[in-house]
Amino acid sequence: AQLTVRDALNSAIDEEMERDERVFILGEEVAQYDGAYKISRGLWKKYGDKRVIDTPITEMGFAGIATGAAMGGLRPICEFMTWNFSMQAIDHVINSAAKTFYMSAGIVNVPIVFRGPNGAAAGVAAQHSQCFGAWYSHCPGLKVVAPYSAEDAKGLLKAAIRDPDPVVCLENEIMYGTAFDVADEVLSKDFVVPIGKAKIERVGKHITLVAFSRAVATCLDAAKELSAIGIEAEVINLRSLRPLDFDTVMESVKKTNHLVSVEHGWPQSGVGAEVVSRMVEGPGFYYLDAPPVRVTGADIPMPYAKTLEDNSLPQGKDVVRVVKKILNVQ
Amino acid sequence: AQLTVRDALNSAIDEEMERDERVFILGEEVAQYDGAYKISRGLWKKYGDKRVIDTPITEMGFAGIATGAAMGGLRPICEFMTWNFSMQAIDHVINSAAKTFYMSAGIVNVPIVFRGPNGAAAGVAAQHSQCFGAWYSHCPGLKVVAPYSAEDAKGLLKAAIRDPDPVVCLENEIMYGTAFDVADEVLSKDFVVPIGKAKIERVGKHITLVAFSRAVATCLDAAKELSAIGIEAEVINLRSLRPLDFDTVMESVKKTNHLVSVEHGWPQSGVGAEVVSRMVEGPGFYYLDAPPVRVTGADIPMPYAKTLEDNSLPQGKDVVRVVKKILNVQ
Amino acid sequence: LNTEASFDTKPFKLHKLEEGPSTSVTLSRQDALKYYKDMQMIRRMETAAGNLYKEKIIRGFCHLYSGQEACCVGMRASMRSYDAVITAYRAHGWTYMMGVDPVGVLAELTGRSTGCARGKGGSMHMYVKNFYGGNGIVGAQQPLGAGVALALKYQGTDGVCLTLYGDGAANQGQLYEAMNIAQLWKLPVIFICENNGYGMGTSVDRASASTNYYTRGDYVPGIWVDGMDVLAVREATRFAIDHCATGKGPMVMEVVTYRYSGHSMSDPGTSYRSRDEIQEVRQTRDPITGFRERMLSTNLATADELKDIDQEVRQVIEDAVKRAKSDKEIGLEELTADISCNPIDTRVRGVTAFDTLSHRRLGPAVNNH
Amino acid sequence: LNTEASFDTKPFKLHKLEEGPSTSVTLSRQDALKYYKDMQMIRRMETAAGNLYKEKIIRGFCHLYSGQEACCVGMRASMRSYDAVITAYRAHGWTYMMGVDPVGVLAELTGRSTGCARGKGGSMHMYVKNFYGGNGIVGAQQPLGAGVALALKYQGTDGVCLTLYGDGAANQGQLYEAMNIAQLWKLPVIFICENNGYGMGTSVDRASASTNYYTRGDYVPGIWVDGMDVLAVREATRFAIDHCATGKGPMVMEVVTYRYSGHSMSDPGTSYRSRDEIQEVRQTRDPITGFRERMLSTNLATADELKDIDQEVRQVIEDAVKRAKSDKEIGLEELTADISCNPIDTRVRGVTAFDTLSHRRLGPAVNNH
Ligand SMILES: Cc1ncc(C[n+]2csc(CCOP(=O)(O)OP(=O)(O)O)c2C)c(N)n1
Ligand SMILES: Cc1ncc(C[n+]2csc(CCOP(=O)(O)OP(=O)(O)O)c2C)c(N)n1
Ligand SMILES: [Mg+2]
Ligand SMILES: [Mg+2]
Repeated sequence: AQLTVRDALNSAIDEEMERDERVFILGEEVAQYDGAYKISRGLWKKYGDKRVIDTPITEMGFAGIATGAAMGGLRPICEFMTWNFSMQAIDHVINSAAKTFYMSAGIVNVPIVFRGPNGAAAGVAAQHSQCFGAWYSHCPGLKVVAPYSAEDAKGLLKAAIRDPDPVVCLENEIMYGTAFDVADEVLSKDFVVPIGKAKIERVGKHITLVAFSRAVATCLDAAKELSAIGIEAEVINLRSLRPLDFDTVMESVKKTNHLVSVEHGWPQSGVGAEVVSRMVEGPGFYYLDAPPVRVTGADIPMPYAKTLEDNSLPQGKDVVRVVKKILNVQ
Repeated sequence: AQLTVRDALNSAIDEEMERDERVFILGEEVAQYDGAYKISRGLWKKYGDKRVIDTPITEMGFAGIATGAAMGGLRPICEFMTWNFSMQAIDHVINSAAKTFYMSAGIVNVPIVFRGPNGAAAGVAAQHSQCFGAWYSHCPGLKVVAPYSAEDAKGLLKAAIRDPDPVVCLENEIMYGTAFDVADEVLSKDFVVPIGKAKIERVGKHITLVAFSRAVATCLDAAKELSAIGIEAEVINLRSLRPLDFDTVMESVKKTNHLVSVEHGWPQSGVGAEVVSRMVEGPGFYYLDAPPVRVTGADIPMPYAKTLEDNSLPQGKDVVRVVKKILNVQ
Repeated sequence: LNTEASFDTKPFKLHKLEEGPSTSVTLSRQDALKYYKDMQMIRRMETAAGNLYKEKIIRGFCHLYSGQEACCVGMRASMRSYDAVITAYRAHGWTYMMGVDPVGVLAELTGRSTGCARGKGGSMHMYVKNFYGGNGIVGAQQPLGAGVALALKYQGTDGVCLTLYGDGAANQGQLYEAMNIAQLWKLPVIFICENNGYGMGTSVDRASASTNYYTRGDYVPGIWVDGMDVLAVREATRFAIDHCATGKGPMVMEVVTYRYSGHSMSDPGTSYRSRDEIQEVRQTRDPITGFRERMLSTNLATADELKDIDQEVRQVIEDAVKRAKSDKEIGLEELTADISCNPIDTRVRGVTAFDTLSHRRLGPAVNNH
Repeated sequence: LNTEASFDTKPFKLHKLEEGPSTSVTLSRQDALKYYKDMQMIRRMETAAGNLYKEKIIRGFCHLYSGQEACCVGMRASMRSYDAVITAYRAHGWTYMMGVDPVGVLAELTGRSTGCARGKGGSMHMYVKNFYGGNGIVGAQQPLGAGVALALKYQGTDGVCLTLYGDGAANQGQLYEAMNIAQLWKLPVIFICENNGYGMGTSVDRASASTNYYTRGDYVPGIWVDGMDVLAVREATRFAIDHCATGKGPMVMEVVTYRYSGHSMSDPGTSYRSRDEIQEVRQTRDPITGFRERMLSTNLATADELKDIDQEVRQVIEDAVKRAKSDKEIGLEELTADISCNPIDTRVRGVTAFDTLSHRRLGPAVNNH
């Protein structure tokens, strides 16, 4: 069957709301407007005011309320219209949600999902294009997932909603409309993708490409192009940034002996920095036949103009260029 | 002469306020109370209400006001009582201060300094012990400095205040009372430490230790201990996290062929991840005779109990242990 | 033709104020012609922007100001040359009123080098002297504006900063933080709520426990203004500027208006309100039509004169559209221009470890001295 | 001895309320003895904490509640078993009132395994059934409390969440965001401002443009209460709980009180206020002394009985102090316990790349079912 990321997310929420009375969703425009990006389409009609709740444009207030509701025994899904606006509420994500279980010595767990589109959309400029992958995955106490495909989106969001800890779900606006072929089991109400496990999207033997979210597509584009010149890239979709499944990466590099990480966020202390560091910190260092390389968003705020925007984010060709260089291929 | 970090920061602010009428300081308890940690001691008496301003406990409000004042032509120093509370205001640091110059195509530069103690103090538990080095240095448009010594503190803060861009100054509460021997020039009103240049605190040839802020002390402790067994560690004080002076690190590793990064913040996508990644991404990979290793805070929220707290942060002995392991020394 | 005429505005509502602006106002022919032209210019510019968006030449967000023209035109009429403004992302009208010509606005929207931010900012991020943007973050401009006011006061001027936000943004906590500080420090800032009835798809009563936005400053005096009447807005603004400029501290001003278009171009704007509602406002409260009628009925202008203005405006916008379509985007060398005013390390990392770009300094950097 | 007596409280001030609680209250002997004992217990516990701090056995921050005892004791007296509480870092008194014994509090302060958070939270982070902390971030508890209230309502109970914050925290924007939402959604939350005159070294009038905290909810009804009178607090709380529990939405309660100690132990607390001021409050408004006198003058208890209670309290605290000093800290294996309720990957990175610790699950995880 074909499933768009949007429908995958929508059905994940719908199914989990059906399954567990404690689950509800709140955020700006999630109810009567069906969601700014239509992720919650139809849910207000189905579940009504009690469980699908429009909030004022006050992220700190409603994220705090959602977190309090989780402390009080509910299972909120807190939608940020985009993750950019989570900066207004980040203290609640970190200090109220992520740290409370530890501070309370295991008394108060906070089962909440914060979700929304992350990173650059198209033509929305610097304040609306930030990737929060590195920031959130930096923090213990949080789990961070970043779906790429419809399968990921459905399975990871469902796992996140069922999880008793705070989970950050970083989606991508540009992928919402993308349709994926999915196996029938993905459509089942029981389908869940385990948090903390990476997925090999493409098997290869010459080089390992590690990515999350839309950058997985960038890698698959590159892999296709590389394949045409005889280079078989293994593409790993991290799926979760915390816990980060490095075992899968390590196994792959043991085979390929080459590593490139790809992300759309900024380079410095980004997710790629973590991937590269884990690779080289221990025995992994010796598996590498060439330097591991990061492909990232350019180290600039996002410009609006189209050609500039295009050149701010890595594309398949950039990955191809890097791979050729590493493998010393013309 | 001897100078504490506290006095160094205090005189930096004092001298710059004297030098430039547009410089003023605002924050919680900075005026009549002389600062929660007494960094602004005496300034209110000297400069009065106009230039040393107590704010309500509303970080988003006063950080936004400070940023607006910088847009309007002033040179604010915005004190966060600790950086932990900057999460309430982080949207202004990033979206209002860091991105505006780029978004405006170079029209509105935002000359502001955000400063305060960062990272763990003693016995203040999870919500009050976070290191923001990785988060802030992730973001283009910001400059991020992290003084270790009194010399750093004075020179970097003065440079930050004179800089026409937004600068984040990450201090360390535990170091405030530490006195350092300083050269006479440090006491001069003209003394400035250039942002973006690392300092070699100790010359060595067997291994390079890279750190910032209080972790520099951790490295110097370790270096002393290592020296006793014949290992000469080169200790690099990064001083600035953005721009990060990797040239100095690279030069050192060319000589030592071994790299350890040390920080008190969390490991994942931390500052050490960046240091390690830059090391291995290019030709630097081949200069290394052993895996580069990160020493960091443990991957947990900070516990209160003393023995746990002690074991959450890296100490000299941890660095020694890692160095021995890397150098294959018993 | 008369050189002057008098009108009555709707009564102002007052909060914590003994006296408000006078409701009988005088309008000179010259001013009238200017206001009319400015409002028409904004209206046409927004229509053009909407069309460019539909042609996919403008991308991303594009928030039109149509229906709200009397707000910025009326306020600008009472501002002094050194007063400042900051607003939200619905910024095209204000950018024009603060001195950027329609090419500067429309070319910014199309991302071209002649845009007032060289195409780097887009719809939400435009700046010019005394105009601090354009801000994409709902509510962020509220303390920023108070900060600009602080600077004006600190520098010894009697300048005032007009700080605009929507009815949706009026619930943001930072507004209350900024108002508290502004009142304590007597900052010359007018907190102006442009109440257009909706924040995206949410009507005011669903977002705000009190929709009397002019009273929501509590201890800050407030005034309610008919935002569809350019003269009422002008008078109220003069009154508020006078209040702030004379050291009495901040003021809140609620300007009741309406947006004709959807929230942004992707919002048809008809799921949460009826077409009838929009029609009704257009027919009974439109700021331009109403003003036009007043001018004609009091002989401040002839219908022909106004037609000439319309024609002139149309021409200006048409030419601007052409430029906005045909001008070039800035070159890739500007990808790494003006990240920092004082860049220190001019090597900027591109999308791979092997791409080192160079930082350039191009813009005027108004605070670099 | 009387089994009951009647008193008059200071008049309540009301905001947007037709009627308030009655100012004439009845007090049973049994309740009186309980309130007295609880207030004394908190007072002594805080004194003990202060001493332990001076002995350097308590580290970091330590915010004492001495002077404010009538607040939590009075409120607790009107709470039902299923009502919830959340407060700021000045949490010792509340922790005790919600069911943690003095060992649990003091051993938490000394970081020992018998502490109510096993020594992992310290002064600011204590939790027990229906008590959601203890929060180190000024203002963060305001929306959290509204969220707990949402949960109570959602679950179909008529429970109420008491959400406490200081006069300094009363300026936090998130309070206004939370109040707006609470009013719109009719959440059963009492926003309680414990006005003790200062936020650290800043007196209320320097931090708040309006110090009428009970009116600062604007559209939210409010009530002003003498926070040094446990009976006034009890009555007002009963009134507020009734309001919230019957679906009328939130309420604001300002409880005027005083803190005797400095803000935290490192603050002598005498640079921003005079010793005279503190003395004066101790002598004329002390919540315990005042209550004691009332009990004696109305024959609700004899002086001997109260002395016995004092003695008993002293003993309990002395024993608790011993435990708090002699108990052990948890072992290092708990460094990585309870980071996550469902840890997934149980390998936790220690301070170096070579230290992999194991995650353990120990706590009850009240929301894991
Ligand atoms: C902090 C933040 N939250 C959410 C958004 C998304 N958003 C942009 S505009 C808007 C509606 C604002 O409504 P209002 O303040 O009434 O202004 P109007 O659009 O009516 O001019 C929303 C929710 C944002 N840009 N920033
Ligand atoms: C967001 C935040 N900013 C600043 C602080 C530092 N701080 C802790 S308590 C306090 C004073 C709070 O005063 P008030 O709300 O009146 O409560 P009180 O201490 O009087 O009980 C401050 C500034 C903090 N913990 N959190
Ligand atoms: Mg609106
Ligand atoms: Mg207080």
